[in-house]
Amino acid sequence: MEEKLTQRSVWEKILNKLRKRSLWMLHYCTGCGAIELPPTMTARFDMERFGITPMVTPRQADILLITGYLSAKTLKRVILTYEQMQAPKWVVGFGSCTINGGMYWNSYATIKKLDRYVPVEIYIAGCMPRPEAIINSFNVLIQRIDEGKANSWKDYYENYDYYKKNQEAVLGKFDTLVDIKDDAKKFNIV
Amino acid sequence: MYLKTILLLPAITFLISLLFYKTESVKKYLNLIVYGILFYYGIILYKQIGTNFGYNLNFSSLSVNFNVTYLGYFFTLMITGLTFLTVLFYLKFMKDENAPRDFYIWLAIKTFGMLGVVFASDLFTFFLMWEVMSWSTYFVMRKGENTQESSFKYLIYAVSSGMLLLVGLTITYNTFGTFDFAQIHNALSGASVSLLFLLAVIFIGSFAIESAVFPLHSWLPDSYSNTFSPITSYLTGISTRIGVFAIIIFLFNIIGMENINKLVIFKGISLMYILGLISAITIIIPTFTALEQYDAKKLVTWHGIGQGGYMILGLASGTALGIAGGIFHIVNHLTYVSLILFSVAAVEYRTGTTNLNKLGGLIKKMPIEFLGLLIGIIALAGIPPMNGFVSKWMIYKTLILTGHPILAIAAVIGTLGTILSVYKLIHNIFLGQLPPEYNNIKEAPFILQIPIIVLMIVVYVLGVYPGIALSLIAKIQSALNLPAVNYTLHGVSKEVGELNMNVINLVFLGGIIVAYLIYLLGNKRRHVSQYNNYAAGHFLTEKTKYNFNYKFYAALDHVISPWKKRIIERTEKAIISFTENFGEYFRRIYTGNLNTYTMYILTAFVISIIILKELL
Amino acid sequence: MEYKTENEIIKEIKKVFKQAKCSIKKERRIEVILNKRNIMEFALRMQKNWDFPHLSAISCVDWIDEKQFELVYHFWSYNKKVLVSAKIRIPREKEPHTDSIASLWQPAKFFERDIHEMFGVVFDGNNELEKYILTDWDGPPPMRKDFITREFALNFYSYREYNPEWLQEIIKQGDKND
Amino acid sequence: MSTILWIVFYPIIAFIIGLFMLGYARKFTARVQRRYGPPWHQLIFDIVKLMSKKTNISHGYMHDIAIMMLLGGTLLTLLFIPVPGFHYFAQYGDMLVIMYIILIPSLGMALGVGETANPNGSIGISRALMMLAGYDVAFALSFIGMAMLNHTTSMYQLMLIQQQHGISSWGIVVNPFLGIAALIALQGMMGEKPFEVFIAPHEIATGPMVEMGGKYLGIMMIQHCIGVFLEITIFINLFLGGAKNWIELIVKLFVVFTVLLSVNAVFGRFRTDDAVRFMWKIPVAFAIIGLLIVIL
Repeated sequence: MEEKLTQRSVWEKILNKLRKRSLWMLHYCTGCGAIELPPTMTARFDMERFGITPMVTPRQADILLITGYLSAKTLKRVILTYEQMQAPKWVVGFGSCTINGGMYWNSYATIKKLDRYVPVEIYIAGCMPRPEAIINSFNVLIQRIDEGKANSWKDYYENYDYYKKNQEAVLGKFDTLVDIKDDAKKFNIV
Repeated sequence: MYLKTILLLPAITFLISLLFYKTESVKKYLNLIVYGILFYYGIILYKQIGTNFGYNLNFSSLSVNFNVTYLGYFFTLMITGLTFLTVLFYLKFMKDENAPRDFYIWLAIKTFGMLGVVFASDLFTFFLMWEVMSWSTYFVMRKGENTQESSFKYLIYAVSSGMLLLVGLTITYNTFGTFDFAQIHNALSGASVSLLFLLAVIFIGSFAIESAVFPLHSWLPDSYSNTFSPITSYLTGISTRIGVFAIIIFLFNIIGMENINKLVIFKGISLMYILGLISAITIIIPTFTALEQYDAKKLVTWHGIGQGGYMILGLASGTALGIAGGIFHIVNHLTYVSLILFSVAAVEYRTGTTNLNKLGGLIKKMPIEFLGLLIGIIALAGIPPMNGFVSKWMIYKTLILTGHPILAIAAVIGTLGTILSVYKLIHNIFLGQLPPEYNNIKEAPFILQIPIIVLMIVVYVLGVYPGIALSLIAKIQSALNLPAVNYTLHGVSKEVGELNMNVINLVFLGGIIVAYLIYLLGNKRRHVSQYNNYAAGHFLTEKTKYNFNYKFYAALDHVISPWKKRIIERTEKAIISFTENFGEYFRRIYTGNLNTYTMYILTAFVISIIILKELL
Repeated sequence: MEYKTENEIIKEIKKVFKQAKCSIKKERRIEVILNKRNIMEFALRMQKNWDFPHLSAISCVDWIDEKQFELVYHFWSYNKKVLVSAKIRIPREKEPHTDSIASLWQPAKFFERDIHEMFGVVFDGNNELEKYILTDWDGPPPMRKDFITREFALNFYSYREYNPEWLQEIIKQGDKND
Repeated sequence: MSTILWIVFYPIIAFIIGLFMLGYARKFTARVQRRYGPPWHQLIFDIVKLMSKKTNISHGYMHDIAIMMLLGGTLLTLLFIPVPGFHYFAQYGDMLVIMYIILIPSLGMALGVGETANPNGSIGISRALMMLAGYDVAFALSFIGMAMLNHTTSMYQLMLIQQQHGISSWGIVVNPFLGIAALIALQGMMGEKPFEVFIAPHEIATGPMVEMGGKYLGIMMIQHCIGVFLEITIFINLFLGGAKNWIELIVKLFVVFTVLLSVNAVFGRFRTDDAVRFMWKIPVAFAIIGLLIVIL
């Protein structure tokens, strides 16, 4: 997965320097990952030092944290929430369930590879990663944003058909009322 | 002489509506023209202020005479203007087939009555015109379904107010032997305080019924909101304000400023202070009952009562600024309440309902009505750029500076209640999710929008340039030999404590421009449909009802409900049941068989003989 | 004898359902094997006359080699503190039909809906049999024994190759510096 | 000429002070919870990130105008508040005007949030208005008391009167009851923790801000910074004798804000009707006692 290093204007560099210190997180608490988040937020590990705070609605969030396995039914909700978020937005896959299905690898209901359906920026390995791993991965994300390499969200706009095909293979036809192709043209992302 | 033509024109409309009783369409346009001319004359009456014209009735020594004062002109402007707008709105609002045939007749009589009251120069004509007005109001109110019971309730109140007025009239006549205001005024200065006090209680009592002051207000909401919407707007706008006109005439013309402070009951409490207290209660109670109404028209009519309280509170404060605020509030209230009710009527024209629980999301379909209602509610809540704020500011300032804390607090609580219920009104109609059945609603027809646009401009212009109205009010005050308020084009001058609405307006526009520049800093934005919304991952479709209209202020209801004792409704029910039992008991006398009747005649015969024996 | 209440219940059941085979599995547990036709009547009597107001669950067992489904109804009595498990056998075709006891017990609607979704058993008389867990699923009922989940998952979903070359470089870096 | 300079720079200064006050607020609450908390200038990052979002959504023109009304109303209120060195507009409108202009931003936001057609937002607005009905009574009472005490409703005069002879003439010293009532009402007006029910993240998904994203939320953040500065300066001008120079004003701002934050950091959240009952019971009682002292 080579990073297309877009030649970034100076203004973009400055923006990234400021943008990286404020990441608002919307966690889709499924599976057993959600319980790892309170310790990362409270006194012991204090995620807020890096400007990362939990937010409630997709409109305000930058990071969508999928903290466990996703069945077909919940995947549909995740896709709707992802499309309701404002770009630039990043998905962080939490634990082995999102990487390759985890311990539900042979179940008929759960999806195995998250990034077939939604572009994932960071995967955190571990069958529920500890708070240190979470904070380390966020620092990697911050560093990637700083270098301008965190462009997975552009991928969703660029080859939307690939994602749409995979989604409809598992979920059948559904409409999220968000016209990604038109968005890409209007906000000149592509 | 314009005064004659103004009084003549309603008679012409009366004839026209009789002639064209059947053909609704011709009648509509003719009436519109005549009321237009009436409005024109109402405006140019300014040149002939001070002319008077008498006409003595040949069957008795009494005479009916009118004269034009500044206050009369002020009210004529309001009456003719609002009637013209209502007739214009009514023209398109009522489909020909279900329009009541006799509406225009009663409207003509009511306008004639109101104009008569406003121009009356003596008590007799005042009473005559007052009766004409209250009777025709009953018939105007009768139009529309299920109005029978509520308008009958108004009739009882109006008749009792008329009777009270008659009692007052007779007392003044046989103590002073004259009806003319000026002569009564001079005679009153010599009169004893107890007589003054009696007259004051009677007259203000009867006018209080008409202007729906606190204990006597329960007739207003039902009777005004059950009729057709343009009539509701007409009645809420001007009909109750004639009561306030009468209070002004009585307080400042008949009693006069100097012997008002003679009316002191004991130590600190004067009649004016009690009037202030009553009007303070009139502000609080209706605004908080307006909170839970789920019908738009009822909500606004409850506010009609509340705002009436502000006017009387201004008058009762007694200072130049306060009285000017009270009078200014009359014209402000007229403009923004009829603006709100016209917008609600336009919504009802398209959706067929004013039930706040069923409407929603109409902003996308009817933006002009939304703008009208928005400017109306900003003025009703008394928020700066609009005119409602100026009169409220004047009333608050006098109340604080003359040391009436309780009245000021009541007024503030009233404003809070207004802001809450006013937002519920605009939210439940225009904001929130649009129900699927209103998907293909269009804008209201242009004729319905003319009154809304005109009133919007008036509300905004009066807000930024209150000087226009204040100049007329200053003339009114000096005509009633009260200290006139010193005003500037944009508010109140420096001595009294500066208020400059233009500065507030300009700075606000400047702030919006700065905000727009910051808004442009961000990237482009896209408008999304109401179904593309955060619903915790749920796919919203037309079938999902995703709205919050019902019981909008439930929590405040929990706090307030223990205090709502429904005192007035219970007293009314007690009176009704008492009269029914009394009537029932009395009915038993007519038993229906013959011999009881003969027995009655005999006893009557015997009693009369005994009495006659005594006398002879 | 120690199982006094259990034997009374069995005597009562035997009085009405002669050919039902009742046995006491252990203290406060009775097993009743019935014919599929009289489950409706049995349930009615349990609720109305024999004071078993609580239907704790309906479960379904897939006897694949006997080509039968077994429906187990668990009734519980608060006063007698005894659990009666009534078992009936229905043939294991594509859409086996049996009558529903939803009219007697509200929760039965929910249990039957679950069994319909997972095993494909249709309960006549219960009109709310739509899917609620596997809403987007149009495959065969997944709990049946002949549905092999692993094989289905392998070819329906695509997996990540277990040992891609970019992973090997990272592992090599890791070996170098320790 | 100096007024124009003031008109341009005063909002910017207010924004910067408000920015650091909110940064201080997040650090203070973090320290109370024994963690480090974000840096002081965290809001700069947040606002820059929000304003530079690539895509923004809005639900209609009223949603856009509401954001402008929100910020415009706050700037209007800001310019009417006398501050050391600048009181040009203060003479055109007194405290009554300020009490009403403060409603324009919340009305503007209420209309915009109403248009987003999200019940979370509508519930948030109805709760915010009920809270307004709750705390505004005590606030108006305390203001009326001060106005009657000094026979003027203009905030600038009130400020001058309180600065005549040092601490002893401060509003809160002269009539402590009114001061305490206003302080509790200020807690409600600022939406601090015990009275934060209208932006409750767990129950109604941050209430009014549920559909605000990207630059809309950015402008709301800017408005919040100015709003924090504005509301506390009103309290300072009314009860703590305003300020002769900017350092004194900043010190007073942070002291009052610490008092509010210390309550905010340790309290749960009242239900709406309990909050309104509390607001109509205790601060109103204080205010009425203060008023009685003023009248008699």
